Amino acid sequence: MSSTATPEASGHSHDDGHGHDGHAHGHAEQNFFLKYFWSTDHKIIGFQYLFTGMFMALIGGFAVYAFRMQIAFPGMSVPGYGRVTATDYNALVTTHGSVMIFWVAMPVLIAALGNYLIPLMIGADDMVFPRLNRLSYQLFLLSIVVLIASFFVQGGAFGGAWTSYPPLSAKPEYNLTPLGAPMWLVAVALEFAAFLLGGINFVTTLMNSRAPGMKMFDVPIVIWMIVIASILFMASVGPLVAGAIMLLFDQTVGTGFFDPKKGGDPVLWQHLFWFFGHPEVYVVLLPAMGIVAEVITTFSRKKLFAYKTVIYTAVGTGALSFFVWAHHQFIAGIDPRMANIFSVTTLLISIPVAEMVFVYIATLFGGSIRLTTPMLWALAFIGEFLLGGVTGIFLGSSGADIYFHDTYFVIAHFHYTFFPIAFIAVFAAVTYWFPKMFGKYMNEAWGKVHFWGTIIPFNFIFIPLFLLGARGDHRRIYDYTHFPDLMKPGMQDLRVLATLSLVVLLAFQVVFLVNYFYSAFKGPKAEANPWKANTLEWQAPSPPPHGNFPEGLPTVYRGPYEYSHPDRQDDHWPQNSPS
Amino acid sequence: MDATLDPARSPAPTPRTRRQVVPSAVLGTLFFVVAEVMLFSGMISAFTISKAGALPGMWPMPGQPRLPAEATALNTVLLLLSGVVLFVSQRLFQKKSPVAHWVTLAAWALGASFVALQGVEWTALLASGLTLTSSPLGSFFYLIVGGHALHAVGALLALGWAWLQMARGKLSPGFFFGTQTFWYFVVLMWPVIYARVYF
Amino acid sequence: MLTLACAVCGGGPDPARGSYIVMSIIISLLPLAMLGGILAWVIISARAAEAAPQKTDDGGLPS
Amino acid sequence: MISKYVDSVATFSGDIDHLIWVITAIVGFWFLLAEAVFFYLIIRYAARDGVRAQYVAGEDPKEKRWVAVPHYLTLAFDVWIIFSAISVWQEVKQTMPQADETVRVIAQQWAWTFIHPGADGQLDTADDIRLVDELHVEKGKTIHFELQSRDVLHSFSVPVFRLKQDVIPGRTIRGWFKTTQAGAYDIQCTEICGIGHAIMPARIIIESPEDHAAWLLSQTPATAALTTPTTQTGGMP
Repeated sequence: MSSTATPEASGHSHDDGHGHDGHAHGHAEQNFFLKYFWSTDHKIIGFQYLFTGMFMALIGGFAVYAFRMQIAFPGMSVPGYGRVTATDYNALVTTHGSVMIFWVAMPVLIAALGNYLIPLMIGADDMVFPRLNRLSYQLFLLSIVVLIASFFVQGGAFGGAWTSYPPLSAKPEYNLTPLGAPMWLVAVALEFAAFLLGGINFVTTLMNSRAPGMKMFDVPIVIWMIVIASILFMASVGPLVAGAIMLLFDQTVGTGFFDPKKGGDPVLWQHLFWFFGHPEVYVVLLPAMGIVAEVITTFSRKKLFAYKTVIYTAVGTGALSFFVWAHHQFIAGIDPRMANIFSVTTLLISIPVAEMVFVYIATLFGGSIRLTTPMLWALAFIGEFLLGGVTGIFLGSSGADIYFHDTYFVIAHFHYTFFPIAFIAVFAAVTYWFPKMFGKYMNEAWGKVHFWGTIIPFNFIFIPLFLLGARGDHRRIYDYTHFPDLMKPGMQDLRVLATLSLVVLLAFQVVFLVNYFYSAFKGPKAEANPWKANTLEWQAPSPPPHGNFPEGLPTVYRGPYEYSHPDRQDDHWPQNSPS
Repeated sequence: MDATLDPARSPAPTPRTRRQVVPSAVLGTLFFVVAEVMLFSGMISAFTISKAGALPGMWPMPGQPRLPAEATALNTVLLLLSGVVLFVSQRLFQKKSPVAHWVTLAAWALGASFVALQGVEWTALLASGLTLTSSPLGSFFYLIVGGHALHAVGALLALGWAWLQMARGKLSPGFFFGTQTFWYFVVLMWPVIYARVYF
Repeated sequence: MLTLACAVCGGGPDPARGSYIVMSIIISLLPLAMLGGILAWVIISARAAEAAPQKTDDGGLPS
Repeated sequence: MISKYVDSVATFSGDIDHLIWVITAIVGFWFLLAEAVFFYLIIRYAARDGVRAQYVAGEDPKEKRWVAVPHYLTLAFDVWIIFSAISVWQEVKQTMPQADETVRVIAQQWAWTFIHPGADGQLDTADDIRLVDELHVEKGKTIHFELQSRDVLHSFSVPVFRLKQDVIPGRTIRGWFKTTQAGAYDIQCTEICGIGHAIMPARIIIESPEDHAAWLLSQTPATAALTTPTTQTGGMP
C-alpha cells in the first residue's frame, strides 16, 4: 500500500511528497505548481475535484444542448455545434450520460465534498493518507484526459450508451468506434480506481481521525452519508471492473466473454454492470441527502429529527441496494420469475428512502425557517426528489415496466432523482459552504435569481418528458420522424418545450458561474461562522489554513444538531463549546 | 473558538498521534481488499455460470488441454506456506526479534517460487494450445489466474521492499501491516480460484 | 455454439440455472458479509481499547 | 389514462393500463400529501421575530410516530402495488396461451425481418412469407413470436400492446400477444443498436380475417421472389 500509512505520517502532514518540507511555514514557499497541483492538502484536492467536476458539467451540458436541439428541430444545424448526425447523436448521448454520472456527480458529491468536509467536520487536520489522496486526483485527471482524447480519435467517441451493452460495445463492426469504445472503458476504469483510493481514505479517516471526544454518533450526517456511500462504492465496483476488463479483452484481444458466437453471454455484462449500477444510484444519493440534512437543520434552527434513524435508513438502503440490480433487466431476457423477486426488493428499498424524506419533512416542524439561497436549494431537493422517488415505483413494478422500460418516462424519472442529487443538492452545498471555502459571501439576490431560473425550467424540461414517455417515446432516437405513432399532434411540441426549457436552464447557469467566481474574489468578507451553525468546520477560520485548526484540534462535547436548545440563550451550540 | 486569527501567523498544531482503534494501514488495506474480493468474485461467478451453461462435452472444448490441477497443488501448498511464514515473521517483528527479516525473506521466497512455477505452467499451457482466445476456458483461465498473478507480483514487490527496510531496521509498522494484509488476501484468494477454475 | 447464450437468464438447463442463482446470492451477500466482518472487528477492537488504559490518546491538546 | 393517447389493442394492454392507473392513484395521493405537508410546514414555520424554534429530538416513540406511521403505510401500499404488478407480469410474461399462429421476428442492424408461417400455419416450410419491416397478423388470434437477433441487442416493442422484449443474439426468446382491434401501428426497436437505431421502425398490420386471408393470398405466389434483406454491416453470422 502506501508508505504514508504510518500513524506519524498520517498526522499533520505538510510534506510535498519528498519529505523535506515538513513545517508550517513551508507551504508558503511552495510554488504555484506544488501548491495547487501537487498538494496533499485535503482542501486543495477538494477544490481540484470541485472545479474539475464543474468543467466536466460544462461538457455534459453542452452535449445535452446539442442532442436535445437535434430532437426538437431534426436536421437543423445546431448553433455552436453544427449538424448532429446519427453518429454524433449517439456519441453525445453517451458522453452526456457517462460524464454527468461518472465525472460530475461522483467527483463533486463524493470526492470534492468528501475531501473538503470530512477532515474539517470531524476536527482533523488532514486525511489519513494524504499522498494516496493526491494520487486519487491524478488518476481521476488521467481518466478525463483519456475520455476527452476519445472525442478526437478516428471513428469518434463511443456511442453505445453509458451502459455500454455488448455486443454493440464489444465489436468495432457494430459500433463503428474502433478506438472510442476501448478508450471510454479505460477512462471509466481509471476513474473507478481513483474513487477507490479516495473512498479508502474517507473511511479510514472517519474511523481513526475524529477529534477527541467525538463519538460515532456525534458525526454529522453528511459525513456519515459520504462514508457509507464510499463503502457502498467500494463493495459494488469490483464486479463491474471485472466486467470492464473482460469487455476490454473482447474489444482488443478478441476473446468472447460476451460474444454468443464464442461461447459467451451478452446478458452477463448487464448483470456485472447493474450489480454496480444500482448501488451507484445510492452512492450519489446518500451524500446529497447528507447535504440537505446539514442545510435544513441550520436554516430551520432545528435539531435533526431522529438522527439515528437517518443513519439506520442509510445503512439499510445501502444493504438493500445489493439485491435490486436486476430490475434494470426485467425485459432484457432474464428468467421472468426473477422479475418477481427483484420487483419485491425494489419496492422494499422505497421504504428506507421514503423514511429518510419523512424525517427531513418532520425536521421542518416547529422550526424557524429562513429561506436563504442554500435553504431554497435544500428544500427544492426534497420537493423535486419526491417526484423522482414516486415515479420509480412505476418502473420497479415489473408489470408496468413492460411498457415504461426504455421510454422517456425512465429518463424523466431518473433525472428527477439525478438532477436534484447532482445539481440541486450540490448547489445547496456550494452556496452553504461558500463562506467557509473562500471566506467571502455569495450574492444572495443573484443566488435566488439562479435558483428560480434553474428550478422552473427544470420542471418544464422533465414534466413534458414524463408525458412523452407515457405516450411511448423511446430513448436514444435522434429523429422521431421515422415513427408515425410518435409524430402524433402535440408530441413534437412537447419535445420543443423540453428543449427550449433546457436552453433557458443552461443560460441561467451563467448567472451562477459569474456570481460564484466574482464572489470568490470580490465578495464581501465573511466571518468564520456566518450561519451560526454547530458543526466543527464553522469553528475553524474562513478559509481554513493548512492544518485547519490553528488553535489546535477541537474537542467535541455534543452532537452536531443542538439548535435552539431550551437550556441555552443562544440558538446554536457548537460541538466544541465546553458549555 | 473565535476564528479571527490570521491564518498565516498562526502556529501549526502540534503533531500528534491519533487514537487508532485499528491501524489505519490495515483498515485502508482491508477496504481495498473488499473491493478486490468483489473483483474476483465477479470474475469467478461469470466463469462458474458460463461453465455451467456449456453444452455437454464442450467444456473444456475438444482438442483443448486440461488444466494441470495436480501440479498446481504443489504451488498451492507453497503459497499457503508463505502465508503462515509471514504470520510468524509478523510475530517476530512485533517482538523486535533480530531474525524477523530472515523469516520475512523466507515468506517472500515461497511466494516468489509460487509465481515462478505458475509462469512455468503457463508456458506449457500456451505451448499445448490453450491461449486467451482459443476457448472460453482459456479466456477465463488467463483472466482469473492472470489477474491473481498480477496481484501476487504487486504484493511481492511491496513485501520485498518491506524486507529490505526491515533488514535495515527502518521498516514502519504501518507499511508492514498493510502489505501483510494484502499478502494474506493474495494467499487466501488462491485456494478459492484453484478450487473453482482448475476442477 | 459452445455454451448456451442464456446461461445467466435462469431459463437454461438445470446446472446453469442453479449456478446462476447460487452465484447471484453469493455475490449479493459477500459484500455485506465482508463489511459486517470488518465492522465487527472494529467494534471489538474499540471495546478492547476502551477497556485497556489508553496510551495513544493524547489528552494534552488545547481545545 | 394512457389509452387516451396510445391505442390499446392487445388483450393485456388494458391490464397494464389499469396497473399504471392503480400505481398513479396510490403514489399520486402520497406525493401530493407529502408535498402539501411540506409546503405547509415551510410557510407555517417561516422565521418570525421573537419566535424560537422548538427543540424536538425525534427519539421519543411518541414523536417518532410521525415518521413511523407513514412508513408502515408505505409498506402496506408497496405490498398492494407488488401484488398488482406481479399479477400483470405473470399474465404477460409468464403464461403462454395456446398459439393460433407463430411468427419469427429477426432483428439486425437496422431492420426487422418477419417470417410469417404462410397458408399452412407452419414455420420453416416453403410457403413462409418473409417481409422486411412489416408484420401482418389477424385480429383476435393468439400469436406467438420467436425473437432472434443477428448481431447486437435489440428490443421488440409494440407500444399499442404495451409490450416490450429485448432480443438477444444467440438465443430465441418467445412471447405472445392477442390483438383486439384492426389497424396499423408502430413496432419500435427500444434498445440502442448502433447509429441506425432511429431508422429501425416497422409496422404491425392487424387485419380482419377477410383482409388477412386476402393478404395471404396476395403474398403466396410472391414468396420465392423475396429474399433475405441486404446485409448492412460486416458482422453477419
